[in-house]
Amino acid sequence: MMEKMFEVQDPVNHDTQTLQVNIGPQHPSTHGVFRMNVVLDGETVVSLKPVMGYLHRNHEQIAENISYTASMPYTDRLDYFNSMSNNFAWALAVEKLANLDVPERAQYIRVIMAELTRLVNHVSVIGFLLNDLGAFFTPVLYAFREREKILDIFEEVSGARMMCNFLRFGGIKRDLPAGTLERIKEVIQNFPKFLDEFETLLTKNEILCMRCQNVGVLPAELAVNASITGPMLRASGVNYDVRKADKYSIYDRFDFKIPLGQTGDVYDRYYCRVLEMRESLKILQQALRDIPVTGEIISKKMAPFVKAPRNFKPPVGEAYGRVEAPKGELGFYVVSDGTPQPWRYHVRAPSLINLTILEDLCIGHKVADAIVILGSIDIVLGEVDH
Amino acid sequence: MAGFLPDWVLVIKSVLISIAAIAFLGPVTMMYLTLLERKVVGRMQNRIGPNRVGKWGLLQPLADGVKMLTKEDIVPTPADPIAHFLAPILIVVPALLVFAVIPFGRGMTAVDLNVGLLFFIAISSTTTLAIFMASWGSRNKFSLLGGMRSVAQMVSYEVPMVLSVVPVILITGSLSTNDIVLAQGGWGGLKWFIFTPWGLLAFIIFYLCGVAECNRSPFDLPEAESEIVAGFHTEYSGMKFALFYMAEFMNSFTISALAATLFLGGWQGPVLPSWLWFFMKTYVLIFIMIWFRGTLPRFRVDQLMNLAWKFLLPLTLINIFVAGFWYFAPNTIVRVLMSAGVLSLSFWGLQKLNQGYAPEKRVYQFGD
Amino acid sequence: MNLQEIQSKIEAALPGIRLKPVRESLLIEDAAMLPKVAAFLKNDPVLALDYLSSVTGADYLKYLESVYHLYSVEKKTGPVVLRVRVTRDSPRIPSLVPIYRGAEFQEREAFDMYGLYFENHPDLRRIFMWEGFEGFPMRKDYEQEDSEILETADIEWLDRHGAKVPEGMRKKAADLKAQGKRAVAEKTGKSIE
Amino acid sequence: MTHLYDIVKFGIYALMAFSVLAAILAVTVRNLFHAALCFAAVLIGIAGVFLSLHADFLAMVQILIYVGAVMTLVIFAIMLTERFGDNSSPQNNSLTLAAFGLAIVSLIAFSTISVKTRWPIQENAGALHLSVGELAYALLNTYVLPFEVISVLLITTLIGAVIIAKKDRVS
Amino acid sequence: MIFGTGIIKGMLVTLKAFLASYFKGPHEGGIFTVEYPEKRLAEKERFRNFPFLLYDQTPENLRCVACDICAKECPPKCIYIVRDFDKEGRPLKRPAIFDIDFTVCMNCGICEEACPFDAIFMDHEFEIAGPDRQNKMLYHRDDLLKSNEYFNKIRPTDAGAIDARRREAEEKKKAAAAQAVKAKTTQPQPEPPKT
Repeated sequence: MMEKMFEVQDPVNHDTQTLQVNIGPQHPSTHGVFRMNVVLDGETVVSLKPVMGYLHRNHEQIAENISYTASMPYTDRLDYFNSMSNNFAWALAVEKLANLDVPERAQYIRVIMAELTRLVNHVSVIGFLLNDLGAFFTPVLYAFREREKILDIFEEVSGARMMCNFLRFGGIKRDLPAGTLERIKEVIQNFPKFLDEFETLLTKNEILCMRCQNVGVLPAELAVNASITGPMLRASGVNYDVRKADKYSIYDRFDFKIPLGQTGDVYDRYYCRVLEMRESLKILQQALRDIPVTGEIISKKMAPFVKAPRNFKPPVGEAYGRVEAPKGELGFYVVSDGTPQPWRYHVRAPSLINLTILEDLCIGHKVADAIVILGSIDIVLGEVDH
Repeated sequence: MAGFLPDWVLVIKSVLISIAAIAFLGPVTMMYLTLLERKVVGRMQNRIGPNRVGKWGLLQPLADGVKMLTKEDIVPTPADPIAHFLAPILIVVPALLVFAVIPFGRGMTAVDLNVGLLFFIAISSTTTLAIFMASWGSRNKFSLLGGMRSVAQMVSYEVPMVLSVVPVILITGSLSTNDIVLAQGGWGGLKWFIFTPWGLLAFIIFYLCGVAECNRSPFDLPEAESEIVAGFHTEYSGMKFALFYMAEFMNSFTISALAATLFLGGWQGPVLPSWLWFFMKTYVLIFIMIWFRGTLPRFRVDQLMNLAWKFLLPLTLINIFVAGFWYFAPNTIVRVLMSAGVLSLSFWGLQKLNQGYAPEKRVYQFGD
Repeated sequence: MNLQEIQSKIEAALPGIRLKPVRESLLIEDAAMLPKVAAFLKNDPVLALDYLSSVTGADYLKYLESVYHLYSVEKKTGPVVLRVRVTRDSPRIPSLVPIYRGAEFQEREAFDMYGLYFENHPDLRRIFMWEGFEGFPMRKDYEQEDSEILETADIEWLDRHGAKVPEGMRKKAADLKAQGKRAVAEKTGKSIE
Repeated sequence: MTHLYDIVKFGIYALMAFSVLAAILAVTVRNLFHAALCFAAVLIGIAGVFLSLHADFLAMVQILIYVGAVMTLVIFAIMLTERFGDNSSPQNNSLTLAAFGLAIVSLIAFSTISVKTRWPIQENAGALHLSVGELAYALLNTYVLPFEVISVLLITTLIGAVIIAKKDRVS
Repeated sequence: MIFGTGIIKGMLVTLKAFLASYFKGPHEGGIFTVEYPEKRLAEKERFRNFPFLLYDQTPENLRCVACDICAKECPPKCIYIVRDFDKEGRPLKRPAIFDIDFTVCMNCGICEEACPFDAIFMDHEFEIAGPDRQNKMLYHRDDLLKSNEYFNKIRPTDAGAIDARRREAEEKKKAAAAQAVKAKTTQPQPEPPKT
């Protein structure tokens, strides 16, 4: 009856004019040169087309013209936050190709370094996510304080903080200097204390919960169908982690759990990363306990090629090595034709593939949410554009 | 010396002195507030903050000022020249005007209007015009979005702000800021309104709305760097941008000063000189604003509006009723308990009503 | 489930399909059958390969190739690799996006780099290169400028900017121009089967 | 002190002239947004005049209500409906002559009325400082009925606006 | 739970950090920024910046024999070597031109690994920013030369190990040479070939 009383003669349709806005490539919170072609109706996102390629340098073409070991430093520059796990994936692929064995001590050092990069990556990602939410750099700087301690260990071990170029096929480049294991133990001792302080600052913060809960919900079957991997997949409740699925290197010796979310929104992705950090700490403690004190660090078969990497000619064939990088499943598909240069070299970049569903997540949300969802997907443009 | 001057010169002299004081005080507080903010937020983030220019970075504001002056002032070609040019001026004028009403110390109020408080609220509501001109004038999509957001925010936070001041006027019976401070003079200068239940609630609401009014931290939607670059002052550079920056900081100073005057007894204090009390209280409130900026993430537009209309506004209305009851009830413990009970009940009730915005409990399994 | 069992399972389910094992992967002779095979592998309760890890283009001089690595999320089983070969002049492959949404960007990358046209792909355009770019950079016959050898145009530019160009380079650029060839980086390595 | 009064008196006349000029500008200027700004200048001018007549409560309320709220909504409406980018369409039409004639006639009518009628002016109007307390007392005691009727009117318009707005979102 | 508690707990964390910055040391939560130009962090021994060529006593006797292995191994191909010839045109075991383009080099350290003659190592010196990209950043042989003492100063353990290995190889070679000379002198006259 109310409707009848207030019948408006000719209901004028008030469709407001949609606004086409380019967010990026030069924008404070697109994590690098990444452009989103967003069409807005008022504040809500109507359509969002990602545009990439600003940082494309044809990494695969470079790798096909240089020797296998020479492309190891280039893998540092793929996902420049986790150079050690990029090296790990490339080393695994070529070891599968040339079926090399890796001595015990080298395996343990590789696992320790990979898990340390996972800590660095997750802590920085949470910091950047909070930056997109508007916290003025405080979480980032707390995260970077812890990241500094781990980068010092990388510099001590490999010579460079971010571009480590530390792994070689069949082992690692050089053994750990004296005293490094104690320093790693010390970092792992007070990392949980920092994590608890970080959680009191963030996890129960009402504004963060309001901004992140039920925003950008990713259903489980869409995640699997869209080949999403890493914390995003597990936040939607899918129990899939390459460390448990492939049991590569010596990950089957460590007992650790895989945290799984329920709804798969931005908040679950944030908290799954926090829980994954706690699991990595468990792995690191076990690895530090069981690491053999001495032992050679590179397999016998690679001895002649240490001084002359260009002579290393893996047998003809192809291999696909993959590793659970902090951003997802990082895979290298390499085809060898018996010459020192690979015939085909392909990088399966998790950041690029995790962006497939960016538009599905953002449609219907506000502009502010689109930025936060992009932040929770955690992309690095070096890997997206390889 | 003043004896032989004709009286009309005396009037002009006193007016000029107070104008000069405010014209000097305003920008200088702004400059050193920027330094204070950068130092405090730095210290919160385990870093030192500017310490290269001058002893502890004390000359840093000067350096910023010179930088702002020498920076090239770019006006985008499609911009509307008049609106683009006038906006920064029209945003600084109310920020400076409002200083006239603030009681800095006993008898140190520039202009003791008997509608001081209303003057403050009226003048600070005209800033929306300047923000409209800035966002419309620069013909830029981001600034248009920023302009819309900031005006919507200002309008919706002005209502609870004005209503949260009503209990204070109701109890003191006058709009003049000086009378309000005098009314808090009891118990040796410690009978502040904040120690009454309705005063505490009104202070919290007034302070939150004040932070929203000058677009500072948890409510800094309009110039949300991470989303729409810099909101309505995207297209400004050089001295014009400095004026926007100055207006924001002067607003934060005056809002804190007024909150101190209304609820923390302005210059009332047991021993120390009156102006020292005033500045200490104001700078504590400014520290809290900076503390917000160093810690809290930002609200989203719709959450911001809901907080104002569905949570703060009903709370202020109930608070006015409680203040009314407080005015007429006899001065006994029953009055205190009754009002505190009603207020906490209403706070809890409203929070239940807004349950949609409370954080959900999340459970995480562990697969292997 | 090794390769033979999978091959026999597919041949049983899709009669008349021609499969050839190539280096522990299954080559589907007729490219058009790819979506059927992928759909079968995905919906088969035993294999349940519902996760397409990576799509890779490759160039073997005589033919272009597209390689698919499939995994199962529940069963956590290892990669089942499918392979499809097309000639250089008709590089048409049916797209897998209707079955695996994850193939969207990787197929666009394969198109951008190798020129593999994926039919009924929702939005097949270049992913990394800008719109006006011609040619497919990762193909073995892509003429990539060799930055070591200078051409006459480069030498003129250097002279204009007052750089000192050694005599040897000037002579090499002149006779390159005489033969009308471009300074192209030669590709190393020989194609395998 | 007399010089001071002359200066102040001259200031008030300047203020009034400014408001009239702003009013004319508000009507004639091409850009709709500039017209709105000139209108806001007129309102501030009027508040200035109230101040000069020592009605400071009225001046502040004028600024708060008109400039703070009404102008904001007017400009909001302009910004939302105005096509972003191009200048507004020309405003003049063929009736300028008739409008000018009507303006002159109404000017003469109002000025004669305001001069001829004997307003109940008290002698010491200048000295009467109307304090806020007396104003409040008058509003809530002697004139409480009109005050309540107006508030009922405002509430109904408020509810009407909400319903219309809600209808749009529903449809 | 009341609405604001999470926020207040979070703010107490930042307040604790604010107070700790005045009273706590760098590792217990206080300020840990090192004010760079005045105070510097201790350098890690394996830190690697741009490469340098090593000479033993005087800049003349370079260890580099211009074998071009590092130029072949270098991933971005930023090393350019031309062998030196003496007056008669016979090739010498020293490079006439040894250029490294520092704008291309990504200090990955592969040249140090691949060099069989311990001639090229990664330096620690990182304050080499220059105003001009073309000429200043192309380092020629003489700009790259650094003494063995410098190498021992910046990388004591590595340099020590390499010097020990070289000295040992030296003795072995000298012993072998002495032994060869002794063998040649005591060896009887070679009999004429049996007809």
